[in-house]
Amino acid sequence: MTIRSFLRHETILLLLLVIALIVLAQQSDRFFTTDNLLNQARLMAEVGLLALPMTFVIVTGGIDLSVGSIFGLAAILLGVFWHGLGLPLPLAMALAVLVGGIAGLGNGLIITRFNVPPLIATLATLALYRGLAEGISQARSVRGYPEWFFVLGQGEVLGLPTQLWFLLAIAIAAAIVLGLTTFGRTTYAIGANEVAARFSGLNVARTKLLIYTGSGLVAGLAAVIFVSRVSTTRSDMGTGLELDVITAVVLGGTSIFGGRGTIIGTLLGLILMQALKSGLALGGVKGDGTIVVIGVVLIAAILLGNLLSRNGDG
Amino acid sequence: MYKTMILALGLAVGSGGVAMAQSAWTGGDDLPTSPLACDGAAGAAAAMPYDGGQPTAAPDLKGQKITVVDVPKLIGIGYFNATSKGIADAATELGSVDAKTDGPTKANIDEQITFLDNYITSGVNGILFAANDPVAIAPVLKKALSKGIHVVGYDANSTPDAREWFVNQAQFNGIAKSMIDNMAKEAGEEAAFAIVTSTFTTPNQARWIAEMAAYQAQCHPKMKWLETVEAQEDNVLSFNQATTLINKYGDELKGIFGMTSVATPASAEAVSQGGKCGSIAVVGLATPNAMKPYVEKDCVKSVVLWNPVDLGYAAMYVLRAAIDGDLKPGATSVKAGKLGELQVINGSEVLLGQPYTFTKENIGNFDF
Amino acid sequence: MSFDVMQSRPSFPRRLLGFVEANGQEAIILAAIILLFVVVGVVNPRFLGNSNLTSIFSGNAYIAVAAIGMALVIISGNIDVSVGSLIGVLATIAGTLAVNGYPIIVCWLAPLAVGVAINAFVGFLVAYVRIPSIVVTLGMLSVLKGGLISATAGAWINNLPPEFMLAQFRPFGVPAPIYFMVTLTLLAALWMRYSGFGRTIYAIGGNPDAARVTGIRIERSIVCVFMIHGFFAGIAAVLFATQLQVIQSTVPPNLELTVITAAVVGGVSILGGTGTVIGSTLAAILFAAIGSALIFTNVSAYWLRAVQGLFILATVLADMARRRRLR
Amino acid sequence: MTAIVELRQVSKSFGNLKVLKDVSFDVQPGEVHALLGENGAGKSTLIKIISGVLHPDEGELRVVGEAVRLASPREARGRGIATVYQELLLFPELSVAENIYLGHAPRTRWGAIDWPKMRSGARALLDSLDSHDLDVDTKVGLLSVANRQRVEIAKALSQEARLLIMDEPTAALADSDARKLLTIVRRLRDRGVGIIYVSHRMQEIFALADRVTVLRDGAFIATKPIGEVTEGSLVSMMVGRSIDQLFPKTETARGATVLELRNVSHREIVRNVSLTLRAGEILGIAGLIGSGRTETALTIFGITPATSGEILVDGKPVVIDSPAAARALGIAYVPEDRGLQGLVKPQTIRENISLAIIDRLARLLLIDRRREGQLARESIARFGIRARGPEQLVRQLSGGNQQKVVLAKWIATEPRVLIMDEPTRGIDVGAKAEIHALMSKLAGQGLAVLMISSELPEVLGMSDRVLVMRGGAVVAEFDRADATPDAVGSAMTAAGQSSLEGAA
Repeated sequence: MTIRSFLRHETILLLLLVIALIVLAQQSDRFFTTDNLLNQARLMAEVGLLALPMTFVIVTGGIDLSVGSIFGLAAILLGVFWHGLGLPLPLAMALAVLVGGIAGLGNGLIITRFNVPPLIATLATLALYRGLAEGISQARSVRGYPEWFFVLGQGEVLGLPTQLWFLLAIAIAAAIVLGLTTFGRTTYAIGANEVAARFSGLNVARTKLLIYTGSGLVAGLAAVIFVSRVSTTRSDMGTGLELDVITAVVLGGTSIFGGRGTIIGTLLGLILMQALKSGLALGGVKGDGTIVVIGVVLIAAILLGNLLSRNGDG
Repeated sequence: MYKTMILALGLAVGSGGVAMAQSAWTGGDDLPTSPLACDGAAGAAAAMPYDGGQPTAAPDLKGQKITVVDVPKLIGIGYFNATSKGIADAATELGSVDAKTDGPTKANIDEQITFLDNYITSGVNGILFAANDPVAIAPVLKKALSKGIHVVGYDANSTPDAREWFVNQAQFNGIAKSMIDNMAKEAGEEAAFAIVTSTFTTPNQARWIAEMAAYQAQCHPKMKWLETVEAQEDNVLSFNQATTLINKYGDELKGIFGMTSVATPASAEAVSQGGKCGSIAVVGLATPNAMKPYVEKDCVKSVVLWNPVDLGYAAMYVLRAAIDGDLKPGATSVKAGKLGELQVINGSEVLLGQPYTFTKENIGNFDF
Repeated sequence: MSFDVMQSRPSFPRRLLGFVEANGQEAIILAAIILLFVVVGVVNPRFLGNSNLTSIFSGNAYIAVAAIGMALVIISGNIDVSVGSLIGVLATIAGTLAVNGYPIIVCWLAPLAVGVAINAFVGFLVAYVRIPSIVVTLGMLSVLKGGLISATAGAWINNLPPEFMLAQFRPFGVPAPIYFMVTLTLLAALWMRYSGFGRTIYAIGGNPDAARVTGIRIERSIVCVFMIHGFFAGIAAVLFATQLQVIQSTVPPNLELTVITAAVVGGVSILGGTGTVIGSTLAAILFAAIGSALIFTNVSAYWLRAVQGLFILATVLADMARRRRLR
Repeated sequence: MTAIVELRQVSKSFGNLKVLKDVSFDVQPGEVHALLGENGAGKSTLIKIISGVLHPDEGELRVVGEAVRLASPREARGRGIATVYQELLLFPELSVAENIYLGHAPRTRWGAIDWPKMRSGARALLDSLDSHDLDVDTKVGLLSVANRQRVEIAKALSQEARLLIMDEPTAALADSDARKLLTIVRRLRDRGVGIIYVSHRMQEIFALADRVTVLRDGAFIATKPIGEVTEGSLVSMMVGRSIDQLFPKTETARGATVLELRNVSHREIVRNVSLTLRAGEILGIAGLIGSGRTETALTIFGITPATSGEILVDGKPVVIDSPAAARALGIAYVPEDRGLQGLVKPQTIRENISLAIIDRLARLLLIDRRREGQLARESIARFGIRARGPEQLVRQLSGGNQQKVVLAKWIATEPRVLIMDEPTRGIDVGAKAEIHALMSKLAGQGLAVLMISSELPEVLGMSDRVLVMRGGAVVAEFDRADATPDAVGSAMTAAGQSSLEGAA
């Protein structure tokens, strides 16, 4: 009974996705090819990675607008650590991911220590972290990475794009953590009623801190993968990425008010978005048309979910 | 523990900042410059061997119907509208070409790569591009080459081996010379000037600024470089920034360079609304239509630009020639319809010509 | 131990807090603006020159006007992340009409009407269909942005008739946008305080359940709030479109974030129920002043965003401290 | 005389569930008409129909003799029907005067809100309620619960209400504030206002009401003048059976001291509180709102950690700086505000019951669903939670069953100290008795119970010992035998200074 209602949005989404895939496959015979599908997986890896911790963030009733900026900051610092400070590249990569984590921790501290609403806190750090990226890089690019580094973003492992393995591994881990562990249960409880969670002896502040830190860490990782994919660092990397990420998560059925949402939903939302982008392009629709379609699909999916769940409640 | 971590972030950020901020900043990039001689004598251009890439196993499509996609830096600005028009004109002229323009709504590499990738999958025969980042765009272009798709760049280059040809609208040092010379003529040899650019991360602008600095130091050493401000690709912000520069420097400021087709008209507007027409010269890159009002009332004397419609037109012709096998590595020139023979330089670049200076006399003849 | 501290004379931050509580965020921002003027004015007196003050006040006027509407939306407990795209669309409509020779008054009023109509739809989805406003406007952001580029194919609008250029009029030597900003801010402030509907907006944002049983028609009120917001976005679009001789058909980058930030820094709490439009206008002026001051003090423009971010953070922390005392 | 409001044969259904069946009801001017019934009996539905929130499916609603269909609360207000809701519905960010006049503020000639007139009007209204100390410019968010209630009433009066509906107005009030409120209600009645009064507190009903109407399971049971009923007869009308014992206190053997507080303070809110709590004992804390009772509980539970003093568990000093720390020491807290602090309403019974011991149910961080489900089923049986099953959402349960879920959640932690704050607030008579029985049983099993309540009868009926708090400090202690209503009541208010003899 509850399992069914729990999965209701995901079911709708799956249905929508199947319909979209069928329609898009009709539009172009090049859409439903292994080649294209793997390629799309490569393209959506960064947004996908960011969407996973964002699901946790939104389930707690929060939001993280700064992921795009953390992404940019980590990318820039990867270049700076390696090229500017002359550190070995593997160490620079680790440090870049770590910087992402620290930036996320900064968000978490502002939110938990000072009770600043996440929307505002991350709106501020959106500007702050991007500003740091621009200030540090002085807008210069770092290029000329060694060949092995590109395996991460451009290579393949066992026939699948390398980053897809990362995405899959973290997605599975995220699904298990959110769905089956005490941490996940705490996350839902915080989103549904933060006060009651605290009064039940759950460590609300620590949980949120971990989630925002995780969001930063994954943003750092995504940045490293992205740098590897495009072979260069620039301070404007990831601008506007947060909107794509949030769209995928919300499309996936996670309630913006918190307390509800699943990793599977997020993945479905992500795939639907990417399928639309690719399929419509192959079908001859231009980029601006695709943007409109995604906007409409977002509103329509939530609308549909609302209508059905209201009927269900009686 | 948190304090330590925050401290660590601070240190990381700080050391990074120090590491990157050794040189004074003007808005130029840090690549080597090659300023032209002050009298305009062409430097001895050493003939370079072909350094472009080649598509693998490209089908022979000579004279057949082809589909071509044009992916500019971004869509929705006048400049790329003009190049897109040139491409469409050439496509019509050539007949059997189905060309369309599609691209991101902001000058963003992530999105541009996605667009290219999708079009590669959709099976176009040729790609025209203007890169948001020369290195970042290279992998996806190489992928296109590997699938037998012909790739030609225009406006903003990629690394050479990622495309076959690049249609160069004007060499960086040529633009720089033209800009600085015009400013010296209008504002005087000892003029102090400032620059309004888009963002510091746009490669072409950074390159031009670097070349301008080098050329100015060499040929107009008494001119004074005040500062460079950033104004995105945003009309109103450009206007505000230019106005602030005028307010800050007062009579000291003799000239403003606009580095983009957005910044130049906005700077002209700022000068015009500030009542400084005649006392502050505006020189910049811009499209004629946006500049007509200012040129016509003598607020702006010279607008430097190649003809972007021609640029798109030439790019389309070069692509067709490459597909048809008429333009092969080692060629020294290529026929480009009404533009006649275009010269091949730097190994794999096709030169559009010298930058064009629009003035009151001729600006009425252009409509783009 | 802390007991003793509490009993003694209130510490300085505590008294400052009391000051903010009594005078609101507006006083703080006003103080910040004055401080900025004094400090930068000493460094470079030209900063206080007539022309620079004029451009500081007029340069961000359209943001201030848009922030008024945004303030109302946020006070009512909602948010609109699509306002930047909306302004882009409305500006293009105004320009297209003007170029095609429609009467100037139509060109000026049409964006207001369209803005109201579009946002009536947004408000309908938020209030009656119960989709959270951030979701609706996130969707609208895409729809408007994509639609604009599709419709215009990215062409700029040139050759605007001179009489269309509302923002360039300078009655008594003062640019028209300043009149608009000041008049609209004052009108909106008075209206928020003295009209029944104005108080209703606070009520809805502060306690929607209570508002419902008090007999307030929440759904209708929220639609109205969004329509008013659309109206202000229309005015902002006209000011934006008539400032220069060309109209870009792309959306100004990050405009929605700037507008939201102005409203929030101005003391409008994102939790709904508090804030005034005077604060948001002052914040818009402050941003213009900071941008100008950075150029005047030769601070690298690279750090501009970092400075802005820190500033937002500081004002928000002050707001949280203030609210904590209320709860 | 014409009734202000009259319902004739009104029925209302939600889906298949008929929540009101042929109910008739009327209120005369100058009358206090008490409405009684267990939760779910249909009182709220009836009130909502009269106040225009709901429409009857059948039957008619007459206002001053005229049959009407009220489309909205707004229209009801227009006809002089005002409601003071159980959860106070005010606007924390607006001033007292604005709250009172929201939606019908006095206007100037130009249609603008007339602030001076609004403020003086609000002043006059508050004065008429003997609330001279309330400043009309204060933001409501800064007021106490009792004061907010006065603002609510003033708001109703400002609309020249002819009928005032009061839904559990004293539920959140301490006795002295409740008494003040009763005075205000009587004054309104004397002015000719009709009042519908809903309360679970029998005392008040007998002190105030002129007539009583009892509903049960949506059906009309009876309407009687107050003189014709007794407490017992009302209760049996409400529950449909007689309740054997209202406070089923069983004598238990008291064990060793489990919890001891020595001069514990938290800022200025809790001052030097010392107490001891022994196994098997129920220690009641009486006190007015703001006397520091709940605050003491929150300090013991680690929400607001002690700033000075010592807490000992089993004689060993401990530091309790978070609810998790308290839980680890075997301290459980059933909070005052069930909806906000106790339950995660959108989640299932299973998820709520396991919330506090979720770590213990996990193996390698993964939650053991089987054990979790088993725990939920056992708890449902043990606490008599009436629900469809462990997967039912908590928000669909009645107040009493929700409280049992909270209790089950904490008993699952196998605590040694159970703090119950207002254990029966807003719960109907039948469920109340069940909660009390559970409490007795748990104490009988050796649990140390600390109970906080605003209802004096509950404190006196259930406690082995009673502490009285005032101004953040413990001012008196009574044994069960000595704890008379008079003695405890006067210690709660400052009247009985002499009863300090028992203070620790």
